[in-house]
Parts: sequence; structure tokens; C-alpha cells
Amino acid sequence: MVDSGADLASRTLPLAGAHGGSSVVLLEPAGPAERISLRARAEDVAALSNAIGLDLPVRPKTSASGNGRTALWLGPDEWLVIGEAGLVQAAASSGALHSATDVSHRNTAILVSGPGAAAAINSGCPLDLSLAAFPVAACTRTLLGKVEIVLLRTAEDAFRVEVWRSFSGYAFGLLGEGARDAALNPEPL
Amino acid sequence: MLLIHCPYCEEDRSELEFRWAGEAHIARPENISAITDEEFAEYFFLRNNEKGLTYERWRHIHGCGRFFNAARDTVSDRFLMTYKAGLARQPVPTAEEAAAIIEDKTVETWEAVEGDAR
Amino acid sequence: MRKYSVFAIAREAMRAHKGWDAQWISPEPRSSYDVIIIGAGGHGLGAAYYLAKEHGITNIAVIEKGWLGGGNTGRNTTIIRSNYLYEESMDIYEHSLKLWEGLSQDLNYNVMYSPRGVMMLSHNTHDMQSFKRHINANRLYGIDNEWLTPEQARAFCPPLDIAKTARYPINGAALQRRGGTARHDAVAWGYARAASDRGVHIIQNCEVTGIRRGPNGEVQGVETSKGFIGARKIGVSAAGHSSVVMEMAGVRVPLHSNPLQALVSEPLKPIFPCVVMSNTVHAYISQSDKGELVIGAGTDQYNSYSQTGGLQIITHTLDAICELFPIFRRVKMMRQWGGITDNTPDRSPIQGVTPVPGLFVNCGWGTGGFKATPGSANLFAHLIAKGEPHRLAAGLNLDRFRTGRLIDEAAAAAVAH
Amino acid sequence: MSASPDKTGAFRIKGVGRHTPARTARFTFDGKSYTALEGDTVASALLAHGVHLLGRSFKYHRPRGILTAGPEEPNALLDVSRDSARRQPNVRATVQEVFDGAKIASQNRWPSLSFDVGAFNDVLSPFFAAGFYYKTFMWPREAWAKLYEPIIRRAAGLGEAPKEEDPDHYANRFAHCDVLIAGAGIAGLTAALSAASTGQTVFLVDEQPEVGGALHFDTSTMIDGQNGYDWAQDAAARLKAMPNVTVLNRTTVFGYYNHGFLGLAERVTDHVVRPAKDLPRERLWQVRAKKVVLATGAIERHMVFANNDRPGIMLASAARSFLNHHGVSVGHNVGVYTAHDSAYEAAFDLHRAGVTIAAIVDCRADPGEAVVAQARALGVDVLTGHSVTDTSGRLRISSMTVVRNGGGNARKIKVDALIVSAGWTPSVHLFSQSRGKLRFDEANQRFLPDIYAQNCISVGACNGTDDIADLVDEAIAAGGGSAVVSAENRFEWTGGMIGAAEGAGPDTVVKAFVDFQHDVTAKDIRLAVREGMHSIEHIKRFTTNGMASDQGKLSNMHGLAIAAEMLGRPIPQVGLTTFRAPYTPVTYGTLIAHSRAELFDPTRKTPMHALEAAAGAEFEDVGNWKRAWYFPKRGEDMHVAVNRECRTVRDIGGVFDASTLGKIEVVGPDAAQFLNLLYTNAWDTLKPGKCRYGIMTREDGFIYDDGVVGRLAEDRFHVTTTTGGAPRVLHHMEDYLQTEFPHLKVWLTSTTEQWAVIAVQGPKAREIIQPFVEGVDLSNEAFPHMSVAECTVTGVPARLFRVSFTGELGFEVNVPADFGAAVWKAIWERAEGLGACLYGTESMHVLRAEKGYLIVGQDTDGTVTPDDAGYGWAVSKKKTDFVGIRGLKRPDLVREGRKQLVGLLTRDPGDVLEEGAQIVADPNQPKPMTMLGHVTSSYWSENCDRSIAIALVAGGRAKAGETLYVPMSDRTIAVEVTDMVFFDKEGGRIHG
Repeated sequence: MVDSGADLASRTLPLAGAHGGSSVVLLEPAGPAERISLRARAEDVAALSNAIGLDLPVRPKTSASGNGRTALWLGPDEWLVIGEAGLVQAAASSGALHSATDVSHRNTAILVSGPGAAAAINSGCPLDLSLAAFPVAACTRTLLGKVEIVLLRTAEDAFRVEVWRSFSGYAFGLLGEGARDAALNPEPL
Repeated sequence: MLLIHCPYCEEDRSELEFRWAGEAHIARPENISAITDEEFAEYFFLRNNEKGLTYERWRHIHGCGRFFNAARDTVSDRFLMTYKAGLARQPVPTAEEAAAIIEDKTVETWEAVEGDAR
Repeated sequence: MRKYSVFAIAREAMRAHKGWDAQWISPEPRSSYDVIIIGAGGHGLGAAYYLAKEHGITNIAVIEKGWLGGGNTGRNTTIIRSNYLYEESMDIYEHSLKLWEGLSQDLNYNVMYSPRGVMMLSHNTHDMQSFKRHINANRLYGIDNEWLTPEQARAFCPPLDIAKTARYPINGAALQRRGGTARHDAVAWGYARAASDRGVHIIQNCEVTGIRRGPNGEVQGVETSKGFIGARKIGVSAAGHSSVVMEMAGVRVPLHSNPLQALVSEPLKPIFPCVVMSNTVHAYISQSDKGELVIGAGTDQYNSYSQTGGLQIITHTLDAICELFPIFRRVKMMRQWGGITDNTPDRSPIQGVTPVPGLFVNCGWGTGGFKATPGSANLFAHLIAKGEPHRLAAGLNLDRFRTGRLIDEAAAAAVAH
Repeated sequence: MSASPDKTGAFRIKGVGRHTPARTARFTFDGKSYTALEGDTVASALLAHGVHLLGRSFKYHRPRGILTAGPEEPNALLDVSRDSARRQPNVRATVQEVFDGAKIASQNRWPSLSFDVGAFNDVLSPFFAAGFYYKTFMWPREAWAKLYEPIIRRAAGLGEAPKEEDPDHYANRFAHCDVLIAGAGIAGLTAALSAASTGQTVFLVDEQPEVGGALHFDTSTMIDGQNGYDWAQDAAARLKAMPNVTVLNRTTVFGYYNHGFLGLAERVTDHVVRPAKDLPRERLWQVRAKKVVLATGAIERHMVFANNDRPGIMLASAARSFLNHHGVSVGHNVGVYTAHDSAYEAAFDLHRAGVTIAAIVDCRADPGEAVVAQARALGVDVLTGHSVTDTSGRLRISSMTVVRNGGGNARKIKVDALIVSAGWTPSVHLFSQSRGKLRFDEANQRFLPDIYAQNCISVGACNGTDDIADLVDEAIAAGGGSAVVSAENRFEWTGGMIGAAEGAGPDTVVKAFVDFQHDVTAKDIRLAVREGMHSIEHIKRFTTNGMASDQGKLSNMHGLAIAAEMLGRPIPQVGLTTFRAPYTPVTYGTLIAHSRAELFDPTRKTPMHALEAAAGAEFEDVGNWKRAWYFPKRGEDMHVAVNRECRTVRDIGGVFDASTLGKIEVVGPDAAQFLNLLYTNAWDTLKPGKCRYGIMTREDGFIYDDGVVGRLAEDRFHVTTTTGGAPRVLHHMEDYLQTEFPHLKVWLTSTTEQWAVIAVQGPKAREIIQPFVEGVDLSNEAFPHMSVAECTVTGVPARLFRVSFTGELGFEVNVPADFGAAVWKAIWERAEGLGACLYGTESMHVLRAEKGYLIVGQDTDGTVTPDDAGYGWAVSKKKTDFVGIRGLKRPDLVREGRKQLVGLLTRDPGDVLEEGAQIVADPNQPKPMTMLGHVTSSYWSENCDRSIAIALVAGGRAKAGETLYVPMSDRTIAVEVTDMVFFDKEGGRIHG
């Protein structure tokens, strides 16, 4: 499904107007993006990679970017692909057996950046976010407090937090508290 | 809070990300509509509830989403191994193999320490 | 047995309390008994007591792996109530509640049964529908349970936050005034003392390792760490470990053993007059006579016999408690612990005969075993003595998992504690 | 000593202690103002002013002072507040740092600390032996709860609970490290230096404001040529400068859980005068450590003798801390009673500071030679082989009675403080929490770590390593790296005892306290044994020894020894009670951290929430969701609003937010086959473009969920679930897909939140949406009831369903969620113009009940089969398999007389039954009544102009036309059993 026919001005983003952070963490709602939940068996990965224009990652906790698209490994047959319009059609053009479901509006994203970014996320996320354990481009589904998120490290001190829209207010609020605390006691390691 | 090795994510992750999913290796009867009431009760309700080594399923629900199998000691809560869904029941590491992994003088069960001391 | 009374205390006070007898004796086991009960918790000791008192059977041993009352009897949050939904449940829990009301006097042991009221909070339309279903069923069954408005609920429990702005505002509550608490250790000790006085042998630190069966499959006795002990009848009342014991007789029971956690605060002056439970936010709380806030936390999700559990269970319970009672946020947790509950698929207990002649089972009380102690023990004694269940416990049989006639309080109700 | 006119206290000794004299703080204690030095604890500050009386005991209300200088303190528990909302009861005076403006009060006394009416209990104490309450208060039966218990409750308890909501906030941090070291004394610091040298990530955690542990009091240890305490501060500074090391002070490792998981509580602001607004009061650290080094030290024990609890009696190491760290003397004329050499060093330090040592009474015949020699050299009177058998002094000790062991004349020695030591108990709490197994060290009468359950190692005093060189080696090895630390002590310590001292033996009636806070005496423990309590757990519970807020840190070993002696059994056979988390009490607020108010639980709102709120909606909680409940207009109550909404929907139309319904996209060539297995219905016969209502059961055959399923293409289904059921249904489906039917080529994706769903229902529904819809012919013929199409609505890509939960002509417009608000606005504008209304969940419930549509979870619980619900038709008879097929055939699920859903009409149409009301055949039967079932749904139906109800009734369908009764508390309501359809029985409207 594409948004081409729609008046983009009438889109209401769940975190519209949200702002927050602290001296060491910047919190920003990400702009709208197209996303698909892509599912396929191992034998069809190559064809889909071709069609989408990037190599779908096959190692756990990794992502790949290319052609304005980013594919996040979420499970052995599951990717979250984020990018410009046309993802469903691109996947379909592969001719390979797969499932591509539009989740562009299901998710929204929070961009967390700054020297305290990891500490802020660790206020609610049980993962080891040291660079050794969670390097740039690492990604996974995990928890932030009481809600599920998909976490992608976009730079040493920047993360993208994908979250279902109705949980985004909670996630933003918790990250806000985490950001505040990170300013007082930044990344311990 | 347990630390669980997800065989799909190939990593130890916090129990928070997982959901326990009952005893492992209980196959749904192929001819389920033909089985007796007793057989149905056995299939649906009866579980081993072992005190000691148990085979169980977990789902990495807030991770890769996969169900997988685990062998765990229900007294010490130690995981002996985890393996992917669909694999047959795996033998647990022998005592020697386990000893190679775990430092010696490790207490085997909680039962042994509760309430008293040597 | 010396009768306990204020006069006895006064007499003993004059001679430095040196005249008290042991509350129970710890004999070496005989070679055989008429009845062996496995598990010296409240249910097992109570069953022995009632067998002796009401059925004239005194040649009984209660065999305990550890120390009496050391399992779930001594680890629970001591809530007592009978306002269940199904007749099978109402029968046994109300039978129990009636026994609680006179238990101290019956045992000559103050078990501190305190009918301070158990209030269950309703937070939404579904809760209200469910609670009113309970209240109406209870009323027609002769069990007290009443609906309170939020204001009435706060009047009954002043620390309660009934603000409409709460995340889950309270839209009412169900109150059983006869519900309350009792002193858990005293229940085990009171039964032990009264049973011992009637000749029952309580054999502690004796682990049952096998159940010996005769040529026709009937029970003959138990193998233990103190040797073989014969018995014509065996009652299993080994909460948490029921599957393990039943397995010794080759009987599988549909149980999961899970750690259930609880915690207490530092002692405080009286602040909390009753018992409050909320299923929607998952919390229950009361204040002990010592002043500790006693808080029941959740069950860990996995099977375990470890009597321990994760910190996340505790934190999740406490956030709910502080949501209901924001003044408690500065109160401190003093001690946390876990017990092992055995849980059935329908969250109702199993008490009945088994496929093995002479073997009787009482298990699966989940998180509700303490409140049932006198009733369960009393009816278990009847079952063992007569070989068939009492009318009030007839529905709790094992066969229901074959027929599908479950007693699913959890499925039917908002509250399954 | 030089009696100084110091405003920070007459017992402050110039030139001693580590605080800066210029930096003072003022606080009040029980209303009286005191000046302290920054860095003082409340205990040291009060002692500096000669204040020893700090509290009253739990049971006998005996005057109590300060026993320790650390978190093991059982007596000196105070109420500390900043302001009325920031008041904390039961604070240990020995841990709380003084801050300017602190208001501190004693507890558990009335009317005052020095004159407490409750002390009458002490006079009556012969009656209040351990467990006395089990033996009395039984008659009359009602009196326990009404009379005795309230009195006992008022007498018990320590502090007053806070009365206001806590305004402070708390923080949480998850963290990981290679090595976590608990305790930053010599052992912990050395282990940290060693571990840090390997490049591992290290957490060094200590509960005190500064590192050093025992070096706070121990002035005779030299390390690397430096005074020990100074070395510790240097070491900490070096560690803090390393990028791989985190040093946390004022932080307690309170719990050691499974698989290297530890809970830490960091106290951030309790010592700060004016905390910055952003600072959390405390921070919870949840740390996963690959390895744990326990360097938790040891706790000194008190001596158990008659009247050993008077204010002014304290542990020798505590007195040494107060002196060497805080510069405060605990008295002018101090007695020493010991069974261990360490107390001598306290005496030496005090002596050096100019304090008179009245005598050192040592119950041993042969104490360490070096310390005795030193004492004699200093001219201190040492009485070996003597015991203190009593003390006097009402609010503070004034003398001790000393007797030669084995008999002799009692000698009364005047003292104003008595310092005691029975030796040291290794702190094995965390080791024990980690499920490690202890062994009893017979020679030294202590429990030590033996078998480890986790990747953990104990070093130093908590491991029983007394020799300092050994300790350092052990710590370096535990750290796994290298470090050069050379340490030496002046004296080697010997001695120690556990159990009652001379004069407090079994043949005495003296009050020799074992557990101070709970007033447990040696004779209480003996009484417990006499009464048949032979397990240490029984003794603990009967006497409450070790169950106070200090969890027996001082009392457990003494209690055990006394019990063992009484039982004639060796200590290991009597057992040791289990150590439970937390090590010291932890504030609920810390454990909760961020999870409060808005962050207690996520509040889920639909894309149209703000518009609904603006339209005046009242909301109800459904799971985490806020759903619009009803839309009252000015002056309308709920009843009036709902009546209006219901009427308007049927007369004209209504717009409803159905976004919360769960949605799952089922995609793949085997999608239909998969649904065939998961639902009772058949799906392969459903054509693309069509919908079907489906029922899902679990294997047991009971209804689990329901919803409409639309087939968008051969290989793509849009499945809807109940609002509350969405996550569990998806989990249930994944379970079967991954483990039972992995051969099926199908994938599941939650799309609940992808779509905003706007239901438009009523005769004008088509007219309302028509102008916005492109790409589908909405006519009845082209797009009949139970159709689905992909199209655009207001230019937005949409999935349009022709479905109805009201029995009216109806559509559900699904648009991508970000467009929900805009599309809702457009549709509502037009609907409003046509006379339609907004309606909420309450009206939705009424409207569907008028049609007899089921709500899973309200009309069914987990015990209702599809046939019970009147939906037997939805169970395929042709399929050979689906989840539930076998469970449905079980004897009880097919028996006669099961409860079935039926309609009920009250005889008086104005009577609205109570949901949850019970139904009987004979209202006059005695209790307990036989109940036939209950009312599941009940409403006033404006459209039927009467009340309607749905009920589960035993054998219900066969009872159609019969009269049954609903007995309420004040009256009985007669009802007639009917079918479940109350409105438009022919069902024509839905096809309008």
C-alpha cells in the first residue's frame, strides 16, 4: 500500500510535537517512513535482496542499509525494512515466496542521540549496549520498560527506537526520564 | 531473573524478553479427533513437572519471536542447554562436559542448601 | 497436654516458664501405621488431627521431609476468604471459613484468626460484572460478600487512592467482612500440638523416597530416609512437591510447580486495617500484627522448585501497590521469599481417590491453600477415613480432567487468589 | 581527655577524625537542635553531644542506644524528614548522614523517649515470654479481633508510615559488567585493582559514602607504606580514573539473584542539603555480572549477658569508628567486655585519645598475648577470665558488674559506656542469596562459603581469611589480574565466642538480649527449645529471633549457639536460617523506579482519541486501552446519552471508533489451511472479497476468541480479534504455526496498530461514506453484507468492510493509522450533517445485545463452548481437524443440561437486571440455593422500549418460555426465558 494518493499534510503522527531530552541526550520523533514486515524462508532471501536492493542480513542482531532502505534482522525469517515508498511492490517484484505487510503506520520511531543515549535507553532496556556487545548497525527487538521496541544503533551515540504507535507516548516518557538521569550519571562504561 | 540463551539470536538475553511455553516435546496427536478421553486428558493436561532435569519450551517473544527448547534443572534453575524448535530431544551434556564448563565445587541444587548448612 | 490459658501463663511466669511441655513430641517411627500422611503442613497435620478427633483413627504418622510447617504453610501471605464463584469452591472454602472461626478454641491454640475483611478492588466494567456475579452467587449460597462504592471502599481502607485520575481508577469493591488473616505458623503448630496430643506421630526430617505397593497395586507403606514404614492408607498432602510424591506411586497428576513470591516491609504502626486485593493491577496487601506490610507478589512464569524467583516479579507487584497506595512509596521492603505452589489447569484443587488403592491425594491448591487449611484438612480426613469423598469435596476429583467438568475459577473470575 | 567547648559536641575530640571542622550542619532530634560536622552520621553527631538514648525496643519498650556504626544496627532506628512529605521511618542512625535542616525523631515511644508509658511492658515481661500470645487471648471468641489484636497491633510496629504521597522520583539503570565487586574494603579494592588491570569492565560497589570498609575504624593497618584509609582513598581515585571501572558509593548490593543478576540501591540525595530537582532520590541498578567478587567483610558480634542492651553499650568496632572516623568519643570512662582481641585495639585508640578505660574484662583465660601486653603497658586494667554479669543505669549505662568466671565476688565498676566484642561473623548474606552452600568452621565457630552456585568468589573477611597478606593474595587472584599491594597489621586477632556468656546460662532468669530489636533473650530461645522447637526455623519463628529489620545480622549466630547448647547438638545439625534478599531494606520507590504515574502502565490511545475527547467523550479502560465509552451532550448523564446514541444509530446512523480491535495479517499460500486449523469454521470456502465471522477455541473446546476474518486475496487474510485478545491470540497462533504446523507456508503479522478503524452503522451508513469512497461499488448487490474491498476513502488507501455489530447496515473503514484522525473528521462532519451521532462502547454493547450478538469475555467466560453460546453453526462438521475438535467431544462438554446463552425478559419491562445476578427456578428455596446460571449482559433498550438481558442458564434453550427468578437482596425479579434476538428478529436491516 502506498501513500501516494493521500494528502500527507493530513497525517497525524503519534508523537507530533513531542520533544525532550537532557544535556547529554537528544530525543526526537522521527519523520514518517514506509516500513514493511518482511517474512521469507532462507532460500528466498537472495531473490528478495535483489528486488529490494540490499542484502537482507542473515546474522542475528545485524542490519543492512542501501538504496535509501534499511533492513533489520529481527528473526530467522523476519526483517523490518524501513525506507522510501514502494517496499511492498519491490518485494513483490522478486517473484519469491514471501510475506510483506505494510506496518508504516503501526510503528513510529524515536531518535535518541548524544553521549548519554545508551544510558537513557538502559533506564528501561535490559540489553548490554556497550559498543562491543551492540555495535553500530546492531538491531534487535527487545523491551523498554513495559513495552516492546525494535532498537537500531545508527551511530556510536545514536539509536533509532521503533515502537508501536500507542506505546510511543510511554516510550518517549520513559526515555525522557532516562535522559534526565543519564545527564546526572552518564554511561558508566 | 534468568539469563537465557536464544538459539536463534545466538546470545544470552534477559528473561524479561522471554515467555515460558510449557513442557517440550509434546506432540499434538495426528489423529487427535480419534483419541480417547483419557488420551486427550494425557495430551492436554498431564505434564511431567520434573523436580530436576526438565525439557521445556520458551519463546523469545520480545526478541526474534521464535519458540525453542531448553533443558533446565528446576531445582537450581540452571540451563543445561537450549536448542531450536523441531529438533528431537537433545541429550544433556555429561557430567564431565558440564564440569568443563562450570567451575568445580558448584552446588548442584538449591534443595541442598535450603535451611541448613553442611 | 497442658491447657493453654492466661492462668497457665501467669503460673508459668512465676517460675520462669520452665514448666511448659514440648508442644509436640518427635518420636522415632513405628514399623507401621494405619494411616501415613506425607507432608506436615497445615493440611497434613490438620488431616491427622481430624482423623483422630472425628474418625477415631489415631495410629497415624505425619511424615515431613524438613520441619513441620516449613513449606507453603510458613511462606504464604495468610489471606482467608470464601467468596468464590463455583459451588464446589464455595463449599470447601466456606466450610473452611466456618472452621477458622472456632479454630483457636478447638485447638486451644491462638491462631489469631482476624476477620478484618478482605476487599477486592474493581477497576473497570469487567471487574464489576465479575464481582457482582460472585456477590450474587455468594448471597444465594449463604456467604457474605458485598459491593462497596469507591467512597465506601476508602472508608473501609483509608490509605486507598480512589482518585478518578488514577491510571486504573477504582469503580467499586467487593468486601467479605468475615475474610481476613491468621498467623500461619500458629496454624501448623496448633494442629501439630493437638494431633500429637491425640497420639499422632509427627516425624520430621524424614524424606519419603518411595511408595511401596502390594500385589494388587494397593499401598503398603513408604520408603523413607529412616527406613520402610508400613501403612494401609496413605494421604499425600505435599504442596509444591505433590507431583514428585505421586510419581513414586506411578500416578501422574496435572500440576505445575511454580515459585510464588511474597515480601514484607519494615514494621510500621497500624496503618492498614484490612486485606486488599486487586487483580487488574496484580497486587494484594495486608498488615501483620507485628506491623509489617505483607504483600503477595506474582508467580514466576516457569516451573521451578527453587523457592526463589526474579526481582522483576517483586518490582511489578510493588509498582501496583504504590499505584493504589501512593503513600507507601517511601516504605521499605525488608524481606522477600518464595514458596512453591502447585497449580492445576483449572486453578482448583484436587482432593480425592487415585487409581492406586489406599492412596489419597490433596494437592493443587495453587495460591489458595492457606485459607483452605481447616476445611481441606477436615474433608481430607473424611476421605481417608471413609475411602470416598465428603459431599463438600466431591467435585474436586481427578476425573474432571478426563470429563472436562472443570472448576475454572480463573477462567470465570477476575480473581483467582 | 580535653573536654572541648566544641559546638559540634562535648565528646568531639580535637585532631581526631576525618571530617573538616569548618563544615557544619544543624539538625533537630526530638525537637532539640544540634550541630554536627558534615560527614557525620546521625549516630556520630548525637554521640558527639553525649546523646546515647535513641529509641525504644519493639516489645518491652526498653531504652535503647546505638549498638553499631553500620547497616547492621538493630536499635537506633529513627524517623528522618526533610519536609512533611519527605519523611522516612525506621532509618538507621548509623547509616543516615547528617544534612543541614534534617528533622529527626525517635520512634515507638509515648509520650517521650525518656518517659515511655509502653515501658510498663518491661515490668510485665515475665508474662510476655516468647510465643505467649499463642497460649491466650482465645476467649471470648470475638475478642481477639475486636480487643486483643488492636492492642497488640498498636503496641507493635516501629515507625509511623508516611502520610503523604512521596514527591521524590527514582531512577533505574540496567547495566552489564565482567566483574562486580561487592564491598570496597582492602579486599574489594585490591580485587578491583587486579580485575581492572586486565581490561575487564568492573563495578566496585560499596554502601558507605567513602571506600575503605574496616579501614574506617582500623588505624593499625598500613598498606603500601600508607595509612590504610588513605591508601583506600588513593586506590579509589585510581580506579575511578580508569575507563573500564565504575565505582558506586552509597550503594548497597541488596540482592544476588539467578544467573549473575544483582540488585543495587544507590542513595543519591538522602545526604544532600538541597537536592537538585532532577536528581533521583535513589537509583536502582540492575546489573548482570559475568563474575561476582564478594568482599563484604565481617560484622562484629555483641556479648550476650544480663542487661546488655542499655544505651551506652556498643560494639568495640563501632566505638572505634566513631572515634577514628568521626572524631567522637563514646564516653569519658569506658569499659570493655570482650571475647576477642579486636576490642583491645578499640581500647588502645580510646586511650590514646585521652579516654579513660575503666577496665578490659575478657571472658577468656588466655587472650592474645600481644594485645594484653600492650594494654598492660598502657596501664589499662585487664581482667582475664572475668565476665560482665550485669549492668545498671536506666537511660544510659552507669556501671558494670564484673565477676571472675566460676564464681567470686561481684565487683561493680562505674562506666559511662561499655564496648563489647564477641568476635566477628563473616558476611555471607550475598553468598547465601546466590544459593551457595556454607560450611561450619568449627575452630572459629563461624559459617564460611563452601560450595558456589554461581560464578562468584568470596575474598577477605567474608571468606574467613583473617591474615592480611593472605587476604591481599586472595583478592588479587579473584580479580584475575595483577596488582601490587602490600599490607600489614600491628596485631593478629584471636578469640571469639558465640552464645550466652557467663552469667546468662540456662540456669539464670536474666534478660540477656540476643536480638535487640525484637527483644529476644537467651531464655526465650531456651523456652522455644523446651516447647519442642528443635529446628532453627521453628526457633526463629517462635521467638522472632532474626526476623527484625536487621534480619539477624547480629543475633543469628548467638541464637543458634544457644539453641545448639540447649539441644545438645553440634551447631551445623541445628541448621542456619536462610538469608533472604534484601541485605538491608530497600525503599519501594527505588524498586519501582520509573514505573509510576504515567509510566506505571502504558496508556494506549487510538488515532482518534483527541478528537473523541474534544467531542466530550467519557473513556473507559479496556486492558491498556482508553476507549470512548459514551458521548454525553450538555446536561446528559450516561443513561440519557446512551439512549440517544442507541436510538440515533438505528434511526439514522452512528460513527464508532473500532480501532482497538486486534488485527492479524495472515499471508501465504497455506493461509486458508492454517485458519482452518485455528478456527472452528471452514475458511477454504471463503472467496476473496468476502468476510466470515470466526470462532476460535483452544484444544479444550472452550471459546477463546472471535472476530471477523476477511479474505483479501487467495493468500492473504485480514483477521480481527477482540480488543483484549489480540496479543494472546497472536501468541497462540504462532505457537501452533511454529511448533505444530511448521510445514505450512504462512506468516503472521500484527497489524492492530496499522489501521485506524471507523465503524459507520445505521440506515444512512452508505449515504454517509459514499462520497468518500473510490474504487468500490457500495451497492447492496455489488458489495453485500460480509464483503471486503481495498479502495480509497477520502483519497487515502483503505480496506473497507461491510460488516455490522449492530444489526444495521454497516461499514468499517480501515485506513492507515496516521490518517485516522483526518478521515474520521471528514466522515463525522458529513454524518453529523445527516443527523447521525458519535457512539461509544456502551451503546455498542446495547446495540449488539439487542441483536443477541456475543461478547467474548462478557457473555462467555473460559467455560463456554460454541454450542453453549448458540454458535454451534460456526463449528465445521466437515473438517477432520481443528484446534478444539477433540476437546469439544469430552463427556462434560456434550452432556445435557449445560449452561447455554439465552435471552431474558423481565416481567416488568422497566426492571433492568444486574449484570452478574444469579438465576434460580425456585426463589423460595433455602440457602444454599441451587443456581441455574447468571445474567451476562443487561441493558435498558431504548429501541425495544424495555429492558433486555442475556444469560447463561442451565439447559437454557429448552427452557424457552419458562419463568425463572432472579433473587436480589431486596426483592425477587421474575424473568421469562427467550431467544437472544430482541430487535429486528428477521434481520432485514443488516442488508439495507
